[in-house]
Amino acid sequence: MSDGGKPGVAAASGRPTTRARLDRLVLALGGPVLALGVAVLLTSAVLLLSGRSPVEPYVLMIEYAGNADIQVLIVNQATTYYIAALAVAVGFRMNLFNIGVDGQYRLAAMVAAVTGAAFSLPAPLHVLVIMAVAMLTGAFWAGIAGILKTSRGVSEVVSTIMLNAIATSIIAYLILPAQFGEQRGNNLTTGQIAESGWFPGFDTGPGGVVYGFIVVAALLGVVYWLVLNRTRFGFDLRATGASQSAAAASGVDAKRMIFTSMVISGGVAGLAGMPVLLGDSHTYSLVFPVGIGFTGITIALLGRNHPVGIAFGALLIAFLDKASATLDYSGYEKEIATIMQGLIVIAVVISYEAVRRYGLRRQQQKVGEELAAQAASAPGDTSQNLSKGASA
Amino acid sequence: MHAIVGENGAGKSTLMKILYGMQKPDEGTITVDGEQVTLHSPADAIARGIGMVHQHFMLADNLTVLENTVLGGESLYGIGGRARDKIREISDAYGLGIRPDVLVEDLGVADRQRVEILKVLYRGARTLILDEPTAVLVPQEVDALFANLRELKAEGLTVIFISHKLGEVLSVADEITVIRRGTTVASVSPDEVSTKQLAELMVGSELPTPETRESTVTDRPVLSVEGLTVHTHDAEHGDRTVLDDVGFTIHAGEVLGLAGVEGNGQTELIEALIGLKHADAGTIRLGDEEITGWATRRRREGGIGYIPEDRHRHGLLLESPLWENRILGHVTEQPNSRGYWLKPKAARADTERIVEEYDVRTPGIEVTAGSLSGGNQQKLIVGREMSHHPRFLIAAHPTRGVDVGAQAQIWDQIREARHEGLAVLLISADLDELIGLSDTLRVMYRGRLVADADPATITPEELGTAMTGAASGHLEHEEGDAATGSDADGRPDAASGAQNEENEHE
Amino acid sequence: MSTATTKAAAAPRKPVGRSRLSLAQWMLVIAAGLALFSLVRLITDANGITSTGQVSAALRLAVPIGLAGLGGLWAERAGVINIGLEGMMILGTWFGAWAGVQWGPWTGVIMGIVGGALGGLIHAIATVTFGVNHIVSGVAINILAVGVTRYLSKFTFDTMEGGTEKQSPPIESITSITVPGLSDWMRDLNDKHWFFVSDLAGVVGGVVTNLSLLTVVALALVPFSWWVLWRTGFGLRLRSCGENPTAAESLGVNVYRYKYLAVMISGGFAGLGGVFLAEVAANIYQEGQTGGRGYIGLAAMIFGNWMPGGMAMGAGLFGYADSLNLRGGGTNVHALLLFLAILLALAVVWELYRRKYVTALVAGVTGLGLFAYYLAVDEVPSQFVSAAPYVATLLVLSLSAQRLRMPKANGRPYRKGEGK
Amino acid sequence: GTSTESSGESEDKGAAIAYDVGGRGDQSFNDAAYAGLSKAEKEFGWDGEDIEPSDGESDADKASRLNELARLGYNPVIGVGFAYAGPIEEAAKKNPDVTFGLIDDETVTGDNIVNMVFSEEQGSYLAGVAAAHATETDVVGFVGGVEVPLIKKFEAGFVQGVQDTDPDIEIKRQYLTQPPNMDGFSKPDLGKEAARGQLDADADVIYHAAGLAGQGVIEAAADRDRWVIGVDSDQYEQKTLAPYKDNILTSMTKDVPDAVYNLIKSVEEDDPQSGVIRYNLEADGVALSDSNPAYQEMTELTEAVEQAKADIVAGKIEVSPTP
Ligand SMILES: Nc1ncnc2c1ncn2[C@@H]1O[C@H](COP(=O)(O)OP(=O)(O)OP(=O)(O)O)[C@@H](O)[C@H]1O
Ligand SMILES: Nc1ncnc2c1ncn2[C@@H]1O[C@H](COP(=O)(O)OP(=O)(O)OP(=O)(O)O)[C@@H](O)[C@H]1O
Ligand SMILES: [Mg+2]
Ligand SMILES: [Mg+2]
Repeated sequence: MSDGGKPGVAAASGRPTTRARLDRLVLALGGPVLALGVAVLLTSAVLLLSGRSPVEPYVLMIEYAGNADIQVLIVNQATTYYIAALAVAVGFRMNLFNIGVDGQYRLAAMVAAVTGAAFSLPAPLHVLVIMAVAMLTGAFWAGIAGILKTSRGVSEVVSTIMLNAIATSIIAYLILPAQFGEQRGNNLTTGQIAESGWFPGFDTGPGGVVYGFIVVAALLGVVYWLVLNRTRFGFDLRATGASQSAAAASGVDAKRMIFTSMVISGGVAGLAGMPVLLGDSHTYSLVFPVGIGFTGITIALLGRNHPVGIAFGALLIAFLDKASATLDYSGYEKEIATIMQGLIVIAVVISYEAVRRYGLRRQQQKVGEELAAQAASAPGDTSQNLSKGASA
Repeated sequence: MHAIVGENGAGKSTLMKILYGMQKPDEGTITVDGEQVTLHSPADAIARGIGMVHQHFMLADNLTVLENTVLGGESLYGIGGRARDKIREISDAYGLGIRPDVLVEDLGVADRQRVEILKVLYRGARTLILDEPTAVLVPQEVDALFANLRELKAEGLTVIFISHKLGEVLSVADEITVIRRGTTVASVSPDEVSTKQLAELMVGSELPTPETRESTVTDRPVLSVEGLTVHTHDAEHGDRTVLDDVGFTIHAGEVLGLAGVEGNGQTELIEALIGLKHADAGTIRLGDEEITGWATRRRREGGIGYIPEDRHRHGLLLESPLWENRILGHVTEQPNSRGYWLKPKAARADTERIVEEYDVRTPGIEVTAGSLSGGNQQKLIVGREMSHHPRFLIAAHPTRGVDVGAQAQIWDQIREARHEGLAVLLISADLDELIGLSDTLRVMYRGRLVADADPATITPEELGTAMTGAASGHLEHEEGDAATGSDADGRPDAASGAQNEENEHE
Repeated sequence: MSTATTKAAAAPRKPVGRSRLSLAQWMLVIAAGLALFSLVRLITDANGITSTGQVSAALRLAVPIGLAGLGGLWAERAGVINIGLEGMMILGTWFGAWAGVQWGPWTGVIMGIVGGALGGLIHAIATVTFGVNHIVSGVAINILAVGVTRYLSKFTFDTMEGGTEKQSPPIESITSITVPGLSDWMRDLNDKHWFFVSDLAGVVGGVVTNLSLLTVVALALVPFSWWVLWRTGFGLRLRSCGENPTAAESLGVNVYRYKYLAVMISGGFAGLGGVFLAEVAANIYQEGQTGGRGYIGLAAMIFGNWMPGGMAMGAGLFGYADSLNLRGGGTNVHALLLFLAILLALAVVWELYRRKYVTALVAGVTGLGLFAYYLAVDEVPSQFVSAAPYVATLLVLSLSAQRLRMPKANGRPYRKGEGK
Repeated sequence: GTSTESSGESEDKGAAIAYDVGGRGDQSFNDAAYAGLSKAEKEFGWDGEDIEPSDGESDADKASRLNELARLGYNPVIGVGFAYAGPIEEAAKKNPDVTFGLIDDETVTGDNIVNMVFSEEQGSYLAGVAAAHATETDVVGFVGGVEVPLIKKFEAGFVQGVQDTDPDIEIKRQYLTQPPNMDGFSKPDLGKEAARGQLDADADVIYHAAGLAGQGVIEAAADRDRWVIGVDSDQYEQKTLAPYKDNILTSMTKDVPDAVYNLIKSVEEDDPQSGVIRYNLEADGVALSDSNPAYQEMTELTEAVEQAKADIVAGKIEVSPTP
């Protein structure tokens, strides 16, 4: 939370000094940097143990990521991850664990693809309709978990795991040629969306096309931050996440909040499939990417539910995903990157925790010192003007 | 019986935790039975016959009394029948009235307190540490507890005892140590000091008492409750009526004190008033408006202030900075927001003001609420609620766990607001506070308002009698009356101890 | 649900903590469920739903889920959320197969448990010592386990005769037992398709036929876990760490030690579930073999209200629905639609009696929908059949009154000496 | 990217394969493609490359993989599975000098694209005929891994083959999972339970098209001493299945190795193939194996299979690729 409290301008004694601000920056950056270092060291140890060069893989990956087309791949992948992670983060902020982002975005992409292919509208409108359908579908699917939680007390962890599997079945059914699908060779698709429904990208020349949806993703991040930190609703949501009982006493309708945030989470999740659908595939088929929701969980956790943190997390994971491809070509096992992902997650959170504790301890000490100083300078000035005497 | 007194944060609990092996001292020695010891963990302390009842209950709700008791001491009597027999034996020996197989969560505070003591006795402790064991008990329960303690003392056990209720301390202790900011400032005998002197030793100032001088009660009703009934349903007890036809009116400038043993419906009443519980029957009116169907937020906006009984659960976001806590509960109101947008700047500035005005001891408003001490947290809450000029204030245990200095401050604030026409519902386990601050007194028992009394004449003991259901209707103060013979639970009465205590207030 | 219940028959019924039902009442409920099943079977002629083969398949499919669930239970009873079960299971499959191939299946079992426990150890270090968010640590372990096992396979299985980088060579199988006379007798009875008797025979037969010794071990672990956790001092201490670690600490319990132990045992159970997959369900290690069973195990545990018996029921439900799906799903699931419709009708009556009209309405509409669908089709499309376990779980969860209660301090960080 | 600096022509780096989900070791077409590559490696003396996909990747990743392989100088570059259709279309345009092979898809074409498609339904038809002759209970089974169009082709051919032989035979059909859940190709225990279900229902010949999960099917059938028909390669010869080989009646083989080898060879000989190449019964692209002596002994069966094959080749029997 230390990154949530931006120093206030008006605050007098509450305003951190430059030194304190620097302190805080060091604390905030120190964690991740330290963690990355530790993760790299541990991975190197694994490499050494298996008789490989402990350094070369990194060099290879970094070199490989120097290619423009790989950079585009990384950015595009990060865009998708970013949205999925935001969806997860909305839930986390409320202490809701939406494991269902995976099912939500797949179902949403499927339904949106069917809708988008069914008709054609002028360009911006077509895209907007598809996005709206995706959001609604995602929201609906998450809403089921929300309703089950508020009305029947079903744990969202269980219900979203179930809903993921059910979404798989529904998609498998709907994509049959007898329903909304078409068979193309050995593939099943939902038909091509007309060009008016494509989201134009940024052509970087040799690197390829960066998804235009990255703009939407960035906007989502801004909106996420604004809503959470600058609106009444966001305050209520965070309060509920911090303490459900305190939020209830403060006037938040906890059940409605749970439902609302689940729906919002699902709506955002619905957009996670859009970069690929609107920017690349223009159809939903059997080869549509899967598992993004789960990666989203990792990234939300890495980014500590903060939009900027999530952006870094998404880029980092996307980098490991894409740049690790080169390891294969050079005779290294690509799994090194997976191992490193796991290690990074652990190392990052451990260092976050260490840094958080350190910060907390310092804060308490400061409070304690201040108190002692105050008490020493003005002992017992509190009850002087009180008369006393028994009431009888 | 050795009492330790001191302000909040003086270091009493810390000292005791060190004695119990839960924290490590940086310097110094501990000597038990003439032998210098180093305690690494509670296990070491237990092995040396030290037992501790903590300031906060150390009980696992979802385990039975038996399980809570044998935990950690399984090797003594097993965890089955033998342990159960032993518990019964101890319970009978000291009249603790323990039922081994109920879940702790189903117990009231007094019973929990007894379970805590049982835990210590079960381990054969020779030295008992009791950290504020009486904070949540009514006088009769306190008496019963002291009777138990005296029995233990008679058997040769040593009791170390911490309390903020100085009268209590003087009545039971054989020796008193006063500590201030981590050091011993005095060692006195109870015969030599009065509560006043003791308080001065503690804080360097006089002991305040809650007292309401002139009446400010008007005839303008602010809150009227009629026929309020609330049922709950839970799996264990089925349907229960927790509030049964409750009705009262609080006028502008009036403090209505509500006495009652915890668990008799006060919590539910508060929750029904603030809108956390839905009323199954009856009406609640605020001013001219009926608010029975209103949601919590609307009620708060309509001018109900709320000082919750459990500030950690209902009053604060412990991990959030002070200024966000200042917004909590009033997010829709000025200066915290305009329209749908928060105004963090204004909220921060106003938090500064509250910290200043209400003497919240903190180095700044960016620190988390959790890093403040309990008393300062409470001051923040009071400041926040008062800042919105409520018409009606629910004050539940407003000074629980707050030291004498801060207590006086909070009382002052309530009195001041009352003077300006605030209506207050005051609920407190501290009967002195209740009597001293209230204009009208009511007693709640088993979800009903069973008695009323005049705070000008009533004594805590008389009130306590009604709280246990032994008296009802209008309570009149009778000179020389030593309350009733025995209380409703059939536990032996020990009113004489309380009598002493009362005298200290003169 | 009731069939699932019967499968948990070997599990103790008592652990359902404060449940107000006595043992006899439970038996009655189970019998009633089975009778209803039988009735549905007679009406629909879908004899598969209680056949011996069905039940024994359900049992085999339920075991890995149940073991993962038990793992979850041990960890969460000590206050540590273990979403890393999946990863620990993966470690179990790998280590189990790796040792199993070389030194025989029982060594594999041991090593699988050790592998899972290693995963548990990492989780414990992260959550207990470093106070990391339990979910993060679990997610990380899941990622790590995938990477590590894949990486290791390239150096081990890939170089073995008959193995590849994704697959181990075959492992010698663990002995299966069939209770000689009883099994055949039950099968005969089951084949008669009599009301109730044949169904009961199917259930009993399913349990006594072709039972791997590892299945026996797994089944025994359910009551054993209950006994340890609720009937020994060790279990009491362990549970106290999940309810109120500060209280436990204040009584001299070394909370860290118990949490470590619990999480490692938890990993061991998950690892055993993995071994079961590698040695009994198949006889090879296979990349991706666990396929999310760790998560399902977690769901089964929540379903079972953090109690071994309830968890076993949940695992049984999953196993049964899975086996329905795999064994000629279409017609069987079709028959179960009727079962569900009847169940929902009963729920409507009950809710009406309790004057919960909205719930009754929702249940009624759902029930009618199911019934209409039952009438409208002859066989459920295979796509939906595969969703059956999940739909059934959701339905059962939302129908059963929600009295879920997780250990109070579950998932909360704990620091020695910092309790209030 | 840096494709400008590519200079594949200077030395012969050989061919590369990009796998589909499952990758090497799937004992299905990925492995088969690798076998073709190995054969070519031996013959032409270079060291080819084979690259696995990562989980949940998109078309862009696949295209990037193909481009990278082309950039590194591999030629031809072969994508295994229809998932590579879109990416190959893209890569082929970008690398006009490189030949791209695409297995199991003919929806995208180009001058430098070679579509290698197999008539699985025809081979499966023969499997159906064999099953219909081998059954004594008049119940046969089909276990498909994941219910996707490709596997449905197997089902369709098999069913038609059985029914054309004896319409009274009951056919049990079971899929293990639904896409995109590909567990049905990798969880042998699912295959085992599904097979057991069919065996319990008296099936005595089971045809599987379930990749690795099929091992469970084979094990279950062998356990009860019933027949099982393998798929993709001759599973009678597979080492991991040695304990069960006697029960593997035959296998419906798909000659991916040769298809891959042929393509590589054509490129090596500077006469690259192009366009759709259909590997059907006629071209021996699909076939029934006869390595199990027990199979060879069933003369009536083998004759019927030969007859059916002749009829299909002659066009007398039309096998539908969809059920
Ligand atoms: N390690 C430490 N060093 C210095 N000060 C500390 C340390 N840890 C906590 N404190 C300070 O001690 C106080 C903790 O308050 P605590 O709740 O223990 O107070 P308390 O004595 O119980 O007072 P109250 O009666 O008001 O609750 C805070 O002000 C906190 O900042
Ligand atoms: N290790 C520490 N270093 C410095 N200060 C500490 C440390 N531990 C506790 N404190 C602080 O010392 C003070 C003594 O707290 P303690 O709980 O002992 O007070 P107390 O006298 O029991 O107060 P109360 O009456 O509220 O129970 C608190 O402010 C506490 O936070
Ligand atoms: Mg204290
Ligand atoms: Mg305190």
